[in-house]
Amino acid sequence: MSRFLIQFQSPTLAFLIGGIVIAALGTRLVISESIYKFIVFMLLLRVGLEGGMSIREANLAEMILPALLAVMIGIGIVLISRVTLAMLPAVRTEDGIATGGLFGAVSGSTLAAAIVVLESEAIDYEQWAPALYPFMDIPALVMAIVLANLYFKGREGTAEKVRIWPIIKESLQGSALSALLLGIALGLLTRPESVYESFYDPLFRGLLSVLMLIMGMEAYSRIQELRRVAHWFAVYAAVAPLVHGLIAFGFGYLAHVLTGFSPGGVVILAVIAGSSSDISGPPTLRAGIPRANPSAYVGASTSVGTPVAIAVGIPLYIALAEAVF
Amino acid sequence: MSRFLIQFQSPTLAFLIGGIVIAALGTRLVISESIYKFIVFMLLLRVGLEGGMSIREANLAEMILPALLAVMIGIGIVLISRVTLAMLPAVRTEDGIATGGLFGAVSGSTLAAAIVVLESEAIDYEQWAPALYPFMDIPALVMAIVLANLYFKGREGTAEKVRIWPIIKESLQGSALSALLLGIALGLLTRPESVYESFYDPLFRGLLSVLMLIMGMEAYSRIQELRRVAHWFAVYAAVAPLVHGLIAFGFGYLAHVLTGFSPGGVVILAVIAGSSSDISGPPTLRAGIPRANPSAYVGASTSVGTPVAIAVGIPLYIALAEAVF
Amino acid sequence: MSRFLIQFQSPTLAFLIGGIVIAALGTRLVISESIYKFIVFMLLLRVGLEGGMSIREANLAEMILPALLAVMIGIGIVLISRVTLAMLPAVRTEDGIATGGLFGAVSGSTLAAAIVVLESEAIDYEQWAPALYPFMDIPALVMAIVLANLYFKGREGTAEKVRIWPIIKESLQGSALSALLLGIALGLLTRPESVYESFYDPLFRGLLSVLMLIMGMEAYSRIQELRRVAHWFAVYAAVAPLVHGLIAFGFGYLAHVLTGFSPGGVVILAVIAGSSSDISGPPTLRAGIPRANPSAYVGASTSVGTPVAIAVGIPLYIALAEAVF
Amino acid sequence: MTQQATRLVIVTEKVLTKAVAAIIESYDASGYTLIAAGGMGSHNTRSSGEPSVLDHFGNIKIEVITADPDSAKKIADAVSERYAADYACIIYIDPVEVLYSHRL
Amino acid sequence: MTQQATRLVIVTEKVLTKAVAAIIESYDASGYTLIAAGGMGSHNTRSSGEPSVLDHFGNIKIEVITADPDSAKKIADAVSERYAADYACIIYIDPVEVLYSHRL
Amino acid sequence: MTQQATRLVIVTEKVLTKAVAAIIESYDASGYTLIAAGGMGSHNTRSSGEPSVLDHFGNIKIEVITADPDSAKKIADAVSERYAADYACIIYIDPVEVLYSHRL
Ligand SMILES: Nc1ncnc2c1ncn2[C@@H]1O[C@H](COP(=O)(O)O)[C@@H](O)[C@H]1O
Ligand SMILES: Nc1ncnc2c1ncn2[C@@H]1O[C@H](COP(=O)(O)O)[C@@H](O)[C@H]1O
Ligand SMILES: Nc1ncnc2c1ncn2[C@@H]1O[C@H](COP(=O)(O)O)[C@@H](O)[C@H]1O
Ligand code: NA
Ligand code: NA
Ligand code: NA
Repeated sequence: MSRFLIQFQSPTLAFLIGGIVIAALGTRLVISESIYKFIVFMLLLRVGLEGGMSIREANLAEMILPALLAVMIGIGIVLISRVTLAMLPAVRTEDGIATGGLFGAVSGSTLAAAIVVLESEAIDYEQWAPALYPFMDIPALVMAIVLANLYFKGREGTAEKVRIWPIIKESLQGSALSALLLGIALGLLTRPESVYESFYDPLFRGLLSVLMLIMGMEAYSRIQELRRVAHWFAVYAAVAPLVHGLIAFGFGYLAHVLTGFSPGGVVILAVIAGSSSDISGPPTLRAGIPRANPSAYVGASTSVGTPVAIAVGIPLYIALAEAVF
Repeated sequence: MSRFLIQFQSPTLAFLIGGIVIAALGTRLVISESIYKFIVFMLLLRVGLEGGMSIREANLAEMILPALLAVMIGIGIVLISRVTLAMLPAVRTEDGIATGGLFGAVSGSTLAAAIVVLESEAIDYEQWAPALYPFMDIPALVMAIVLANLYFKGREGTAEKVRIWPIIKESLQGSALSALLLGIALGLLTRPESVYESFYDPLFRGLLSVLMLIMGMEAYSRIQELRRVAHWFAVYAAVAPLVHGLIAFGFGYLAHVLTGFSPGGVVILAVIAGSSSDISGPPTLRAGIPRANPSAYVGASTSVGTPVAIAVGIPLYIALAEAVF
Repeated sequence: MSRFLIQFQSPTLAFLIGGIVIAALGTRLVISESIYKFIVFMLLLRVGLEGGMSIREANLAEMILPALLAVMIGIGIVLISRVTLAMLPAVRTEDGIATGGLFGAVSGSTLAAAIVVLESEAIDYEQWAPALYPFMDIPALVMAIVLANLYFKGREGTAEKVRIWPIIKESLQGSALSALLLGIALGLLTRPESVYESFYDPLFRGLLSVLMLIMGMEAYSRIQELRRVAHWFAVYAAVAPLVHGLIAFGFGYLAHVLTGFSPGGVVILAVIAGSSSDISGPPTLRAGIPRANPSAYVGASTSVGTPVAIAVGIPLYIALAEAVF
Repeated sequence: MTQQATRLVIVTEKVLTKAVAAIIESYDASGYTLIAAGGMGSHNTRSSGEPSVLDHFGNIKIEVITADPDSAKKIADAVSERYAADYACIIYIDPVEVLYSHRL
Repeated sequence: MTQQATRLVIVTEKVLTKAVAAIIESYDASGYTLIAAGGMGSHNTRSSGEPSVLDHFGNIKIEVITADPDSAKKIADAVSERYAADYACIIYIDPVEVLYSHRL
Repeated sequence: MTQQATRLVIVTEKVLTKAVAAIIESYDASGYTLIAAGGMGSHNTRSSGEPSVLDHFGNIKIEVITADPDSAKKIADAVSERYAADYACIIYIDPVEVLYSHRL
């Protein structure tokens, strides 16, 4: 419990809540999209660089099992949404599936927030753990688009055949994954130590605090959109992050027992499972499931999903890790 | 005198003057509005955070007298403009009142510049002193809008009743005050020390230097607008900052004698009195006194008022403080 | 050879190549124009500040010969293009001249990249060396515009008299030169040490890495434009930077023998000769030689010229300097 | 569903965006489109947001397509009555033919 | 070279920019002009890029001038058929007189 | 004060903004409106300032409302004569009805 209290005073959470509060009070403070995107770039490049530099000597065979788990969890989350949210009578099936896709996908900002907490609590994790991101993100988005098309086909017999490779490519080309993978490649293949230490690393926490403020303001401003759709989206968005995170924690625990996956790595797996995409996912879904209503899935993810994933999810998994390991 | 020479070489002033000079030489250098706004946000958040963290143990009862003084000074500045500038035959009354409102209101960038100088000269001040900002800013804007409406009523009998609460709300929601108050709240209620020390504080001086460059360029580019209105606006803008600052210095001195208000605090009170709003004030006045000509008040404040307040006002009050305390 | 290998792993080059690669892979990562321009401003201000602070005690008479050489080289590069590229039958004469002008002009980002390499290899250079920039940049642009007008006159007898002063003014007012000269002035005349050390210098390498990423992405995205014009532009763009750099190296060597111009200074002279303008040059040429096709000269410079100048030129001149001095 | 309609264009100061949008909505227009603009008129030069970093008074161009020319005129009257005296403003209409819209 | 022509205007979601541009090019239009826009329509409020930092769904206003009114209508049909059901969209035409263009 | 007028639209390269504005002012137009634009025409693709960070050649759309159709044509002629050969450019006019303006 005291972990949660302390957590609420941590910059990450404090700025997130601060953003929600000032948006609720009607602030005219605006941080422009160009700055927002640059911050996301800086954070994910930094996460990637660190991962890339650290895995130069890592045994990447260790990564196979967690990566497989990430794929399974990403697909699983969408399947769960298909038989829960998407089945509710008040919810259009395609909206439910798209929402499941977004919650199966991964949020770079939530991942960065978790890394800051792990680092400040000195909890170790495999340095390739952030690289699990695409292994969960892409399968979830692909699965959602495939399921939606199957649904349309079943209903109308008109859906076209889904081509999977373009969706994967589109995901990899998204700005968040591009920055993360670029960072990994640069860290692995070149010597970016000097700029990492003088620039990307020192600015990491501060930029994250600004990003959290933006996410908070954004969360509040999207609530109105969420109100226009079925309340089930809000319910799903509040519950799903924790359910997904705990499921992933369970699988991660299994990997810990089987192959020695570290507690910190298990937390990261849980965090990316509990997070929902806020940058790259929405446009991919807008193009892949055009009939789904973006107000439903973006509203659910940004307004409720991400705050829950950060404010409740991250401290929960860390507390759990300290309890069970 | 040598203080002024040294001051002119300080980064704050040097960049301000540099901005004026390159603008006068016709530079095509542009720093975009999104960067400008982000810098203002970073500076005021930093000022707020520091204040908030420091006042956790402060005796806020001490703040009552200076806050009352700030309110009085803010209102007084507008009243003075009403019976001076606004009375001149060449000046439309509503333009004079609006200009008084802007000069009664407070400039976040001037405040930040003063804090850098105080810190580099190791002059102590009460950490809540920057929080005097809204106590002067809001009453001044409200007063100006009320006076303008009284004037219209007297002239035409048509003005609507002025509702004061919306003006206060509008002021508090402005981007500069939002950032400052958010910083205070985060500093007071949460533990932002890690990001303060790794991010907001180290970047403070550098970002201020960029802001000063922008203010200088802006000052020059507004002079043309100022030229189109009565010359009295330029005269007022050159004299008023120092008159207001000295009046505030006098009241601050009184508070020093009565309650031990620190010399640094007195300087800050003088600086915010001498400053004129450049971010939040103009739109509030544009909405509140739509018939006033923005070229008059924005031109006066940005082109002349702010450079005088920074280049002459800040070193003047510090020199005075060293002389009288 | 191993210098080149190491160089390819340096952040400067690694980010440049990284940018090319992710652009080729179709990334949707975008760093906005406002951030790009701000980075260029920060880098050139930093280069200028350092130069300005260092030359306070320098013997500027030393600068005369290298400055003369810079002027000669700038003009010479354009003359060379006039009798090579612009003479080719597949190339419109005005396009060839404009391209020569752009390659005679100087790139601030290439200069910044060279400075980072020199500093990290602890190679000394005269602190006024970056100030050679305008001495090469402006004559090259003026020369290109004059030559183009002479050509039009010869062909049609219709060209107007070229007025040179407006071109010089236009160049000096460009954003890159403005920032560099402002930095020099501030460094020379004021005391910017505190912000230089706390802000401009620590961020220098990191911001350069971001800029290199942008330049890489930009290089790739311009290749298509380059494809639409004669292949000779690509050939010229690949060869000219090194030819120009080596010519300048030769002249610099002469100055070394005659007046003791330092090896690092010679490298800088070669780098600015080998670089081609990417910010201020294109608009000046667009206005000065409106009939030239910007796809030709911008494409040649951005897609091929700058990558070659950075990736091959800089290590080449340093290796040469170590060999001959 | 080709349909004759009236395009109403209002160019005014950015600060009025919300107020004008509210007027438009109050007249039951089916929608509107907003475009950032700069310009020059009787109230001096205004920037398009680019040059002057402190320009709080950039313009906005608001376009409303209405099936009924009268509602266009009513919106124009309401805006000009309330704001035109004190703010930069120009308003014009232009007949267009709507080829597709979700509703009009 | 004054010439009667048709101005076709499509306001839709920014994500469709490339797709709509491809359709326009496939009908051999001589060019088009793109303008960032925000708006309100049957699909809720959309921002002009300014307020909401996470707005992936800003609008774009695409203008195409064609010499032949038919090709304008064909482009409109192609766009509305393929995208109008699922995306925010309004399309209208307006006769104009072209005073200068490199080709039409 | 409803008044028939001519809307002149010039889409050209951003570098020409000042020059075209000067021409417009020299013909005593009462004002003009500027809008950032991108586009495709005979001079290849131009960006709207968004995608390509080094794009110095974005477009600008300039609109001028004139009471007198002739001054619109004169402005168009002056611009096209001086710049159209070398720069990306399209110019058209469109009759509109001005409902409000401070002066025209
Ligand atoms: N004749 C005109 N043609 C086009 N736009 C105009 C014209 N006059 C005014 N405007 C636009 O309307 C805004 C307000 O005009 P004004 O109220 O005259 O200052 C200007 O900033 C321009 O954007
Ligand atoms: N009546 C209208 N007038 C002007 N623009 C409209 C109108 N209706 C819709 N729009 C624009 O078209 C976009 C899509 O409309 P909709 O498909 O109805 O959501 C809106 O976001 C507006 O930018
Ligand atoms: N047919 C057209 N329809 C709409 N805009 C056009 C058209 N042709 C050209 N433009 C615009 O005018 C600019 C210059 O065209 P151009 O001179 O043909 O390169 C283009 O970048 C477009 O913004
Ligand atoms: Na997830
Ligand atoms: Na004040
Ligand atoms: Na060169």
